[in-house]
Amino acid sequence: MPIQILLENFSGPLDLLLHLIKTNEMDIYDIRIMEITEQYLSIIEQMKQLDLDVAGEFLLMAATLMHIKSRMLLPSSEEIEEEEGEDPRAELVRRLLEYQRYKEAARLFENMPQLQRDYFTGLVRAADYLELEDAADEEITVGIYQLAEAFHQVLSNRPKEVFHEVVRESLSVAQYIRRLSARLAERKRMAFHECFSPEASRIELVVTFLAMLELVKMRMINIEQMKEFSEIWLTLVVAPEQLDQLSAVEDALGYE
Amino acid sequence: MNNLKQLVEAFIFAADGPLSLDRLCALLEQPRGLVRPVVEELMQEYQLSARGFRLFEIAGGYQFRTLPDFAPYLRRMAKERSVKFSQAALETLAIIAYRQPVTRAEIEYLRGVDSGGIVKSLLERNLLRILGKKDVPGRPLLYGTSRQFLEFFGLRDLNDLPTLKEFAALDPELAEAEPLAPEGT
Amino acid sequence: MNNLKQLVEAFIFAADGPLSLDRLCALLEQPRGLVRPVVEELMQEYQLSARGFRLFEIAGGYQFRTLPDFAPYLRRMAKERSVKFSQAALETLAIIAYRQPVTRAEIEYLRGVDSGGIVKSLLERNLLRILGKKDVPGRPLLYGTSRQFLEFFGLRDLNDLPTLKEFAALDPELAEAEPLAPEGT
Repeated sequence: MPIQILLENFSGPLDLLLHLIKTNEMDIYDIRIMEITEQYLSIIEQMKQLDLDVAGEFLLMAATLMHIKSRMLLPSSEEIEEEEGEDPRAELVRRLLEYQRYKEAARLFENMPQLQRDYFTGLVRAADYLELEDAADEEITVGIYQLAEAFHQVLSNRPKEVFHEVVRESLSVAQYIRRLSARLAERKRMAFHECFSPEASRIELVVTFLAMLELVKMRMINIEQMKEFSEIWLTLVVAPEQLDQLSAVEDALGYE
Repeated sequence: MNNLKQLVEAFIFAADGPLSLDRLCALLEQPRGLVRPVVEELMQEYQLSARGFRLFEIAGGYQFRTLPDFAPYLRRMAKERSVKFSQAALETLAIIAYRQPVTRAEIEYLRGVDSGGIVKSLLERNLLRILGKKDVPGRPLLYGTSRQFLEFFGLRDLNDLPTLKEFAALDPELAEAEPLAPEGT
Repeated sequence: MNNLKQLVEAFIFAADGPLSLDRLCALLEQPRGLVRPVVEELMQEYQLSARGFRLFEIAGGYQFRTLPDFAPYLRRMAKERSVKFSQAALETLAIIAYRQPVTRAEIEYLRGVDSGGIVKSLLERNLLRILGKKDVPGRPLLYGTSRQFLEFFGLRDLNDLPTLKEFAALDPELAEAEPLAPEGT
């Protein structure tokens, strides 16, 4: 019997399972796991045949069901019973019951009277006529989320020239070239990601990267990668003593 | 003392949200013992008289609101359509309301699906707040409901939430994690 | 007909400004001849009873307002409404919270506008404190957040401030946002 079901009508795999249990008139504490698994899989299969996206969560549940099924098929020798103790379905049942509870709560919430839908209240009425100085300035109720969000906004609206300015002021590329080449002289070979300290600010990251490029340009280091997306390695290609020449070229870099 | 009742009524009326008894006392410079009976008398008066709005006790304070019975008419006037919650949003809100403080991972375990986007939009609507971080590796954020959540649903406090049907938990561990009386406000 | 009076009262109460008779009639789908006497009856009722607010005819419409006698008290409440923030104040506070210790110049650099007035008002609200002076020419003051700031936001300490990464993780679109943790403590 073909079951006409659209996954998007379900808020998740637990919702779908509950639906199947209900339509099959099963006892939630004693799910007929073979039947349910079969139906669940056929729904997923149908979706795939219709070329519809099946969210990963639904596939994960399919795997869980098959796993439970396989455990149910094991001969139930008493030893195993004692060892494993729990019915293989127990965790799923628990999750279903718990989920069912919140699904029910969601329905209650939907029906609870809501502000601006069932209750109305005149908003900020005093400001209308008490001639408040700041009535025009729209104010917001804040929590930590709003605070963090505001900081995020500031950062994304940050003036573009920030890099140049700070680079010139406090972090010289020349300085980073020296630092990077000194570390390379010590280690001969370094992974790309090791060059960037995890605490570095975005500006430091940019300057470190610029320093790296300068070293490549001066043919002091070599950059190699074995295959796409694998680690990039930096190798010093000159004798460490030659690094002393660096200070001579520094002025020519134009970073100051 | 009739004047005090009028003033209490004016304050509650003009406030931009539920006005708590403490705040009311501070504004009036009067003790609770004097103010509380006045508020209660007012509530009773509104309850008994057939007015278009009533005095409700909400989110730890007092506020005038229209009766839900009139909502179908009043909705005609509302400029913005109230946003309807999706099933997923209501489920998430319910889990957070009953289980707070709760982490995103816990919500997702209970729902069986990724819930990050929904949590974010509930945070943006001010219905949630961050209660701190959980003392487990990674220190994930703990979510709970906000005062606006109470205002939105017209609840006095979290104890006003409808009681959920109990179920026989199979796992004693889970049963222990059940203190459904949510903490704080 | 009592129901109509309640409904008229509810409409006027819930409107966000004076409600004209025409609009009221349209909303109620009732003729002026029926609605006008009801409004007048309501006005009379409020006039006669000693309430904290009354129904006034204003700017071609009807509106509930508190009695002018109460204005001095109500202004007191309006002044205290300052648990809320303007966007500018919030931005400034956020910069200080995440970047402390920070100078005024650094705040202004990030915001791109003068922030002296806002810093001053945040100081007055006890949300900030001065941490010392920066060792640079001019020795500008260094600002940080205060204990009251933590209390206000319900944080145990500054480590409780969520990192931006945690919010970015809620929203796949933001996942690439800068993972900026609060610097120092």
